Amino acid sequence: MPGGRFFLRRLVYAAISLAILALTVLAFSKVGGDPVTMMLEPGASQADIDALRQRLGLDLPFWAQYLKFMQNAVTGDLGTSIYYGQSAVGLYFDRLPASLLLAGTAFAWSVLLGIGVGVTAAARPGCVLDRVGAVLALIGMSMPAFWFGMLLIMFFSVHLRWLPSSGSGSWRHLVMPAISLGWYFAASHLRLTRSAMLESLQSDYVRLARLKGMPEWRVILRHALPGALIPVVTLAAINFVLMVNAAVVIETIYAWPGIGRLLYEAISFRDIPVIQAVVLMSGSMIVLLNLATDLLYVAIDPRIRHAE
Amino acid sequence: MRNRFGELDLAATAAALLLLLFAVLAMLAPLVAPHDPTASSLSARLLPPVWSEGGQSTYLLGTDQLGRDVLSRLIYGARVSLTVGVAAVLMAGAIGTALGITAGYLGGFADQIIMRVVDAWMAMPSLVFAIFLAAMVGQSAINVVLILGLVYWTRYARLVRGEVLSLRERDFVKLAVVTGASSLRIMVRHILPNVVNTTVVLATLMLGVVIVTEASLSFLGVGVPPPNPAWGLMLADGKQAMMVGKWWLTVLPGACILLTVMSASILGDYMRDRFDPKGKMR
Amino acid sequence: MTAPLLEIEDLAVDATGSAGTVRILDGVSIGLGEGETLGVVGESGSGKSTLAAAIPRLLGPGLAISAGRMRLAGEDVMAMTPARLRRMRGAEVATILQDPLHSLTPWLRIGTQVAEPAVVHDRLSWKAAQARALDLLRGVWIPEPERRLRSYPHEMSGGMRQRVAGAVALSCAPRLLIADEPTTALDPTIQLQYLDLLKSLQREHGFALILITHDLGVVARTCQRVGVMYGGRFVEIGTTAEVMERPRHPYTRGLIASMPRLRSAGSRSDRLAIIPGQPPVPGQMPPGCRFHPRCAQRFEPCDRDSPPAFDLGSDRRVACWLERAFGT
Amino acid sequence: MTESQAMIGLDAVVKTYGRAPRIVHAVDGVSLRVDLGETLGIVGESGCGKSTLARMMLGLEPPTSGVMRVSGTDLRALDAGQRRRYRREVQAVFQDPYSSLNPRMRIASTLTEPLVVHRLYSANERRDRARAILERVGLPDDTLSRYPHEFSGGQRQRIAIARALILEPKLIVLDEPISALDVSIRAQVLNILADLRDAFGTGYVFIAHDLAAVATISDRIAVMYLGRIVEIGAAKDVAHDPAHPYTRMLFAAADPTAGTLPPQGEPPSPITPPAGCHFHSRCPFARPDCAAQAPALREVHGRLAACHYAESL
Repeated sequence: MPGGRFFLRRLVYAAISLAILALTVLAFSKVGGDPVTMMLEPGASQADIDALRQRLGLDLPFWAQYLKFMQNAVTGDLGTSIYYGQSAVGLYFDRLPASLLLAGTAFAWSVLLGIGVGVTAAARPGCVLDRVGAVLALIGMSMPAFWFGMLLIMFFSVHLRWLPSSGSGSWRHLVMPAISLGWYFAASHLRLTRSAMLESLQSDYVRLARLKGMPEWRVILRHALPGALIPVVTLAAINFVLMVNAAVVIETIYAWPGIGRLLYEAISFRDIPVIQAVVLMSGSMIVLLNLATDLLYVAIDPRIRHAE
Repeated sequence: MRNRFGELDLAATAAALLLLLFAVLAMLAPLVAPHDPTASSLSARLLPPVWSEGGQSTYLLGTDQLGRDVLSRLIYGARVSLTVGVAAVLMAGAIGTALGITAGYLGGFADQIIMRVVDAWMAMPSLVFAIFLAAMVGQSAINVVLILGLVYWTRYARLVRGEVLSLRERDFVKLAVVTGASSLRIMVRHILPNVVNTTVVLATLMLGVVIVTEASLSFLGVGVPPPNPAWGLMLADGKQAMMVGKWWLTVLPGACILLTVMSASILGDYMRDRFDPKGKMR
Repeated sequence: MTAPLLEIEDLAVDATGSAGTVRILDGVSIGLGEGETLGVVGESGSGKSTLAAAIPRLLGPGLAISAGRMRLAGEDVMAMTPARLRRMRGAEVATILQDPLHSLTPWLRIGTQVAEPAVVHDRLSWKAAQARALDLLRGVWIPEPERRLRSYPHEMSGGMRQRVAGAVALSCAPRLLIADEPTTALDPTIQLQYLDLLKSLQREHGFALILITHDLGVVARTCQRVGVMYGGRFVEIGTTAEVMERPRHPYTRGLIASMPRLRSAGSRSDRLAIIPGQPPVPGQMPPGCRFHPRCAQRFEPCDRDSPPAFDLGSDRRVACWLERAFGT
Repeated sequence: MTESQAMIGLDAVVKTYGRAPRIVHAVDGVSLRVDLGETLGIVGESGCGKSTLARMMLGLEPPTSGVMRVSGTDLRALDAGQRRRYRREVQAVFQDPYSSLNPRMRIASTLTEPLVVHRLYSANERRDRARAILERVGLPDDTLSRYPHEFSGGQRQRIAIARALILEPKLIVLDEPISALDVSIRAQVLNILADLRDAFGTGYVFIAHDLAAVATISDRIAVMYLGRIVEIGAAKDVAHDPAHPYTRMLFAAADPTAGTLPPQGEPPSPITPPAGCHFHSRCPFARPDCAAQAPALREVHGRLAACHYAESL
């Protein structure tokens, strides 16, 4: 079966990507200098330094370290936080629920708005909604999320005193972070949906559907939309992972106790194992997600299997 | 600049002019900035812009918590943002285009190696990857350029490779092979000139992305080190003052970032419509 | 004489783009009776595909009908409401497009795509429409039609897909079928099969057919009448036999003479008769007769005035000043 | 004729794509020779392998098995000098005039590139040669300083022909050189090709699905079906008196005056070609043993045909 070969190749690619990911993270960590000096009090004896180096395996050649790193990574061990003294992966999972809540909320509104407006705008290019959407999308894509977040705080917390400026615990804490986080992604969903729909609407099969006298809603929803959704759904899935892992500035501004905040703390303390853990976890998620979407497409759109 | 219908494209023209203005201000910063951007004055701390109550005409856009002139810092900040942004985009573009052409035209083992690295590196969220690299190499403007170049070259590589794969199937490339042209000659004479448009458009689109990333890094304290007047740093410094209503320290640097990025983005879209009407690079 | 099914008078189509407004079709007039077949021949830029899109009034972006009258069975097509137009497109004037690989929706089953028009226009239930779809697939000689109902387009060959497009077109028993280069993308032997299918469907269903092509051979096999287009106008219209054997317009004559023939196989020294120059590009149309820069017989009025269509009787019209000069 | 005169010789050449179980037999055991200065036409439907054959002759793809010889030497055994000579002596013209010219190169660079690659002449002489060859294909001097987008499809194809000729090759492989052109332009290009052949003595391999065009320009015609040659011989013989049932079907389809029955069936998939004679599934004259045994090319009425019953049709 041709699908089997395709499946296998994607699987191998994903495995290679994960290995390169780990190699990259480990190799660049070496650029940062010797972590041991940071972990010990200043003025520690050479014997103490050597002992720690040996305990961490830093005396081994690079390739041996890499193998060990991979071995540990597979078992879910990405080292111990220098600052917290806890497992880095454990810390990641402690913070995950808060990030999922924030990302989930931001994702939901950005997808609904982005795809909804995108489809409507493409159906009638140049209409009011299309123009408004285009301007909002442009601003959304250009405005740094953290600045938008600060403007919201200035207005709703400092000026109107409606919403708490930071922290978590109630829906009122969630509103501003979810809006500022989702803003950029809503814009990106809108733009891609619109352009994918426009392309789909220019195809021969849509022309034929119109020549068959199909009502416009049917042309758009049944003939044009399914093809346009494929790239949009892929992008949305990747965006979700980004919202979970890369909301560093938003979570910092609002003191939201998620993964982004964890990363920010880790930079402040130069807590390298934690930084490594976040980089590796988010990278691996995207690799696995890409694998899943590749395989899913084969199921959705049989043309791909054909083309392989 | 004209659009598809031959009319003047107002948005693109305005964007180009604005970017040009920022670039000129940045270049002439020592001449046009009214104050030394790093000179603090304890007697003139947190002055509002001149049109607000309590503003002084010596500090047109007010001062920050150390009494430094905001206007001068914004002008010098443009210098940092644009220099870092353009340098990083050029670096990423050069690496990405060279590797993309190599991978796409030669194929085989070179392609496998390059593309697997691209896959893996693109999997890391760019801000997270940039933060990771920044935490490793320490703070300096040069390092920020290197970091952003390392983070973003993969996008060029993937796009260029895709382009090269289709160019390779074009008949003029096959005809060059039939004539006996070497691979190097084909890559330089036939492939490269045909991907330049693509990379220039991507570079313009990427300029905004890179500037935001630089600002984010500076905001988080791992980008351009203080006391350099980077826009992201100014935002971070202004956060405390914002909570007590000193809005200009937040609004003004952010507005500069927004305008720069938006201009780059409009210009990029315009060029994409001109050079890539089929929309391969959404 | 019965009332014509389709009457087009002085139809003009304009394209608006960067170079301003460009006339793509100019002064096109045709009449077509029930069950008749008209071949439309032309090169790229002749406006033949624009004509195919103008009749169901579904021109591409930037294109618009700017003048002329168009009547379908006596009803003014230009005055139709959007709802009436949709019904007209699906149920009365059907179209087959050139490219069978891209004209079917990839993610909808063949059965759905063939049944759709019956559900929308004839208000059939999906079940009844599927039954009709099965008949239609059988009618276009598709093997194993039951299985094909559940197939997706990519699972079929180009020839098969073009037959499916035929089934789609016939699903509401149209009175007029417009086939825009239906066989250009097909292999020669498959082309022949498809033309044969079209002819037999026409005998069975009685629709009128407008067959648009660049290939005189296709017209010769299929059509009673043929119209030759050049630069957005008809230069010659008449019965196929008349036009092919006694072409009167210099362009038609040149075209027929320049076709390579099997008869001349293997004779190294033979050369073909040629029409010099290039076909004109819309927007850069020469003044007067659009063919005059390439015409060996041009004379005084040709570069100044556009020739009208001289009626030579027996349904023959030729737009060339020679007809006036020599008398008819 | 002696072997050394053959410009290109193919011996049992096979080209397959893909892996088991989806192997496409694009070219399935083709043997033929192209002699110096002759024009060999190759016809067949899409997927019959004619373009694959062209790519192999041009050294763009190696055969999966079998031997291709250039002036008598195995292509794989060419030394550096012979390979350079091969790249000089065999040129190509492809179907799509919009894809054949580098859009970022002036016509002058496109035309002189082959001379530059082979380090022939001085820059001035190269330009003179480009000008001379342009005149041959009927284009004005100022063409040299222009870019491809300024030309129509027919003009571009003339430029492509000029480029192929500038090295004065012994053989030009033309893969569907006129099928993308407007009907009134095809005759122009065919005439130019015929004139240049007479002037330079160049040989052509002329591949097209337009049988009349192929018949007009070719000395010999090869008919391909599903990767195999089913008939090959003098153009007159093959066109006027086809020996193979497939050739008959093809030529009948090309002749608007022939009132024959339309052909049967579709070409089968090249992944699962029918056993025996590939054509038996569509052949009106097929008999049981046609499905059992593949007919070899053999002499029938002065040409080669691969049909068990060629004489009795």
